[in-house]
Amino acid sequence: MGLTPNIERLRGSKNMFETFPLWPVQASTIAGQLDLLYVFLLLLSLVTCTAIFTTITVFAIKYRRRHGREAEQIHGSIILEIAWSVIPLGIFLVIFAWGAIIYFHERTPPRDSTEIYTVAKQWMWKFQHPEGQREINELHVPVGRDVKLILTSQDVIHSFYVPAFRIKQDVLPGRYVTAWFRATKPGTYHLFCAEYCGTMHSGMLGQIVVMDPSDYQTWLATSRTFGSLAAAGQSQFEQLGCPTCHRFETQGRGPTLNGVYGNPVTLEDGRTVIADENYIRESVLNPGAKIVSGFKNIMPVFQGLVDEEQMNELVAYVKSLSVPPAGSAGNPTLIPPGTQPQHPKE
Amino acid sequence: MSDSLIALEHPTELQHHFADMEQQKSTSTFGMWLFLGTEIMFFGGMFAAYLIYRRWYYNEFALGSRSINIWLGTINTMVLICSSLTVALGVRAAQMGKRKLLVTLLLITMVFGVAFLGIKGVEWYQKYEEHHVPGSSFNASDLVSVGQKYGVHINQAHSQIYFSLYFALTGLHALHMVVGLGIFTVLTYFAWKGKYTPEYHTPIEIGGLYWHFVDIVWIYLFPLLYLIDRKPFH
Amino acid sequence: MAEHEHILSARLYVIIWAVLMCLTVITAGVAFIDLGPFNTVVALVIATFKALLVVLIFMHVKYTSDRLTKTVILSALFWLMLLLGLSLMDYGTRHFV
Amino acid sequence: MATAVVTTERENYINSEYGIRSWLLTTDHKRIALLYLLSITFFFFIGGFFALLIRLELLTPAGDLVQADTYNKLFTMHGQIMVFFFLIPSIPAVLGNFLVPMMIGAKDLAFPRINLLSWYLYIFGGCMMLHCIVTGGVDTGWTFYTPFSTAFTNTKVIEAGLSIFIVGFSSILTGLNFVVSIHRMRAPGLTWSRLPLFLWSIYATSIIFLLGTPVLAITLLLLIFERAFHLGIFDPTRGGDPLLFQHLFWFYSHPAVYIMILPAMGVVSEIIPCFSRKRVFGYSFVAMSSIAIAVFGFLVWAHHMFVAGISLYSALFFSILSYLVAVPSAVKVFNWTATMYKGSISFSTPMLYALGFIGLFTIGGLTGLFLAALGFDVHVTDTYFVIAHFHYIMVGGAVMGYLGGLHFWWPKISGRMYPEAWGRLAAAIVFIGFNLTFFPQFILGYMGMPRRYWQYPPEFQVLNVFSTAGSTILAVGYLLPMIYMLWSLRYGKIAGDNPWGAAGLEWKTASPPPTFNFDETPEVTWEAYNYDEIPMPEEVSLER
Repeated sequence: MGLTPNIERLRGSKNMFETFPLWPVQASTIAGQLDLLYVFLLLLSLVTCTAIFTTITVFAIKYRRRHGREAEQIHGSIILEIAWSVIPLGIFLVIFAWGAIIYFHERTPPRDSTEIYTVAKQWMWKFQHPEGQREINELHVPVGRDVKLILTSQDVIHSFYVPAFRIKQDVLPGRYVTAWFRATKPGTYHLFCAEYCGTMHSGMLGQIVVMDPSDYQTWLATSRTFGSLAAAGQSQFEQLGCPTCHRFETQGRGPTLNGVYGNPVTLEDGRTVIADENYIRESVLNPGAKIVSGFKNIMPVFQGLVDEEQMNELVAYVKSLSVPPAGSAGNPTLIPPGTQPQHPKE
Repeated sequence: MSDSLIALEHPTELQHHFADMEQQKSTSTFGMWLFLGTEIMFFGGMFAAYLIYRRWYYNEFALGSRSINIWLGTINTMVLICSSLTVALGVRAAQMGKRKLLVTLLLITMVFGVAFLGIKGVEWYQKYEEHHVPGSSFNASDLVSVGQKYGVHINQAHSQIYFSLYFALTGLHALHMVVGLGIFTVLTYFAWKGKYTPEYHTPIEIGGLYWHFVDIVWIYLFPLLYLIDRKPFH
Repeated sequence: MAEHEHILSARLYVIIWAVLMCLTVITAGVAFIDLGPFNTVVALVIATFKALLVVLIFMHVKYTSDRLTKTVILSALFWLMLLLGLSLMDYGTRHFV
Repeated sequence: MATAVVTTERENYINSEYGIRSWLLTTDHKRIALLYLLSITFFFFIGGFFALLIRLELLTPAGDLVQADTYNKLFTMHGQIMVFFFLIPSIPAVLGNFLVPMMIGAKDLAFPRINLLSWYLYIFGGCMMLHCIVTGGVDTGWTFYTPFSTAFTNTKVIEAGLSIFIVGFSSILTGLNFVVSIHRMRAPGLTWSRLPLFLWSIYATSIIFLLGTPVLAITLLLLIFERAFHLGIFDPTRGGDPLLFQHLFWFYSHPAVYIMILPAMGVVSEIIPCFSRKRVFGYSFVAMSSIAIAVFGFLVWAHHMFVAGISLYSALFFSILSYLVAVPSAVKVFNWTATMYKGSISFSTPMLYALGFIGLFTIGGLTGLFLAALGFDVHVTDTYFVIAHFHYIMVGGAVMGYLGGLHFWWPKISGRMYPEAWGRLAAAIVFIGFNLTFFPQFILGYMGMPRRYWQYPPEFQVLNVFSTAGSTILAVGYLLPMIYMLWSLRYGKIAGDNPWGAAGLEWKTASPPPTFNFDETPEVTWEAYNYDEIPMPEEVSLER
């Protein structure tokens, strides 16, 4: 089942305590923050445990049963009760806030991240780089760049977990979720599936190869590409006949897709939604779910006609039609939508 | 201590571990109320699913709701309310020790219960004929075309979710009715035997509580499943 | 036992029954009138009112001296609200940020 | 012959009737408790056997002992059996059944026949689960996550789900019986403020049984329908939401953790005052913290779903609530410790278990704080950190409490004393074996080893070897009590009515108690834990 090679590969990973490590490698910006919280929690626990266990031990020895000594009946103390409810609560709230801040950081990818589409399936990881490189069970990323993963699953729930980055995100079928990281240290790190997903759950391993920017450029240049993801999406778009209705210079029967991504869309029933990746996805797979105001529901359902990777290409294409935010690692090769040359006749 | 001795000291209905009839009665009634509390949570899980999907797939839920027979639903609601009345009157008859009246009212209640299930069966059969029963033969293309008429898009898979919840909720409710009928058969038998007196009729009371509860569940199922969107489309 | 047991008049039961029947007709009828989003509200208010009548009169909760019964009903409803409210909270805020 | 029996042994619940029928058709809560004791012990050893196989497999990084599919079934069935067939019924159904009527001074539970019915439901569900295991088992993980369980696995999900559905009704009925009995059947004078803390915790547990279990039941029913008819309720390809399943599942299954730990806390609250000869410090706070845990326990379920794709806002909400539920647990630990202050402490076996409980529960609780911290949870959820954490609570907490309680009330149940030296030895072995098994798993988890892994990268091996070694020690620790307790049934010293000099109504009747518990209904005129008024038995007072 191709497992042994995976294990073999993992053996090659470089680690400080190759045989008996006690601390995971820190290889992302979040890892340091998280380890700090961990150290704080460990010290806190150590102090608490020492305090409680010492007290119990001291009591156990000092008040052990002896002849001629009776227990002293004490009913309780309101002050103590309040103290040991309120003080822990205060400490708990500090931990909550600290954890929440890190979580907020983890859940909000920086605006100009490189976007890598990831499809999980039983039992492998498939990656699509914006520049068109595709990888299986291996992801090459440069040091120091924000990488946003747009993840979806083809079958069951998986979970994208890179311990060295301290990130984990369940990958759900039928919708996109995101995760992000900025690698800080070149090296090869484990990628685990952390949500049980069937027979070869423990074989659903990959590795993240973090490279110096120059090495990364070399890697980009030498690895096979199929044209940029958005360009692939464009040809999908045309093959599926989408331009028939979604026109660019004139209004077609469907809404124009220029500048749709990331902006609010007014729906038929008056609601407004932000056109994010999930909205685009839903609009392709089940167009009737959210009809744009002023349009009829005439688009065919593409559920089952495009697979996850094609879907990703289409999303990447539609996203490329919006003016990319400043500094984005967008796709310079893409033809600006206004100048689309050809439209197949109706 | 021999059992016969206890029996001499105690009323026959009093179980050995209770001090008196009062304690026995309040215990049983409280037990039934607690059980009804758990029943609320039992239906609650499905209500949660219902609320979420109704919000997501409003059109499918609306058209699904239109496709079930509101007349049968309304009549059934009335049938259940009538049965609740007869149960309430039955408990009253038991309180007053009117044995014949009690038996009659219990029997009428059961007739209403059976009628409810019969009407429910007709309704389900209609759904079966329309291929609206979830599963491999599910087909909501009729709803899709109705939707087209009103300019509403219907996703058949989402319609199936509506009908799944419809059948799960009404099916579970019907199951409770069947259990209720079973309980009432036993109650009627003992009532006929003259077991219940003004002093001892707790089983009638707690059986009644159960029946009313099943009625209340239906009182909510009726608007939630049948009345989502009956107003004319513009 | 029997002395502190309320025996309600048959008349009251019949009146409540009549009210319930009328409410059923009303709720079915109102569904055909377009009230916008208030159709659901009206339907649920009527249903709650009907349920209250059944609980208070038919199930004798209004006349019971036992606070425990009311506590059980209220806590079950409270827990139901927890289940519905907290899980819907996730669905309601998924598209934020 | 009859006279001979009478002169040597009082009539009690064990010898009042003989024959299989008198046991299988009994409505005596004490006999039903023994039926439960036998059946859950059986399931405990099955679940434990699976655990040992799991640990053996993990001795080496490569999956070389069993096939991947077999391994997946092992951890699934280990979880399902331990959670639903051992931990949840353990203290409530065995000790609760035995003690609740006696502690409230009643002849039996409110509904004795329903009590028997709930045992039969348990057995029916249990047999179904066994049948499921023998004919192929199930490999979804005990959590049954969709869509894997509904659309992908080809193992026996429906049968396993049904068996848990049925066992669920067993626990609903048990909880119902307890709540009604505690409300309606208390002896004269036994006010709520005089209730033993064990009853408070059983009461709190029963609330969870009553309000949580039905939700699990309906969720499993929907799961079964979904799998059988592909309804789409939890299936994303048909418009369903797999997260809805998780919400409904955890609505019960998180509070279920409190079902396991609360009764153990109750046991500890009985043992510590008894062996310190003292009133519980802050009685009302310990009592109320049980209720608070039961209520708050329902508000935190989505902390199992921080990386599952729930909204950021609900994650924040559930995280802060998770800290709130930690406060009453902390209060309990502090109060137990304070109870020992200026006491007269003896280290009998139950006390050793209780002290072990406090230690392990403290560690389990503190690591729970780690997990409730959102950002931290992202890294360690679904890793061995979580495994270690919940085993510290469920095994270090609940099982220690269960064993402590079993030893504490064994003289009452059987009328005989277990051998004290063996008892202490077993307690020590359990404590050491437990820590060796599960402490390394915290480190493994932070290192990043995911749970439910059949094979793993070799750098995790050393810690896994420690863990496996510990598990064999733990197994010995669990086997010992079974052996010496069986031994004591015949050869143990005859226990008096109150060998510990303990407070509480259950100690005021004979050991073993008569069928109706008390010869006459007791009247309570004292507060709970009135240890200053109870003379210490001579042999206990000499013991150190």
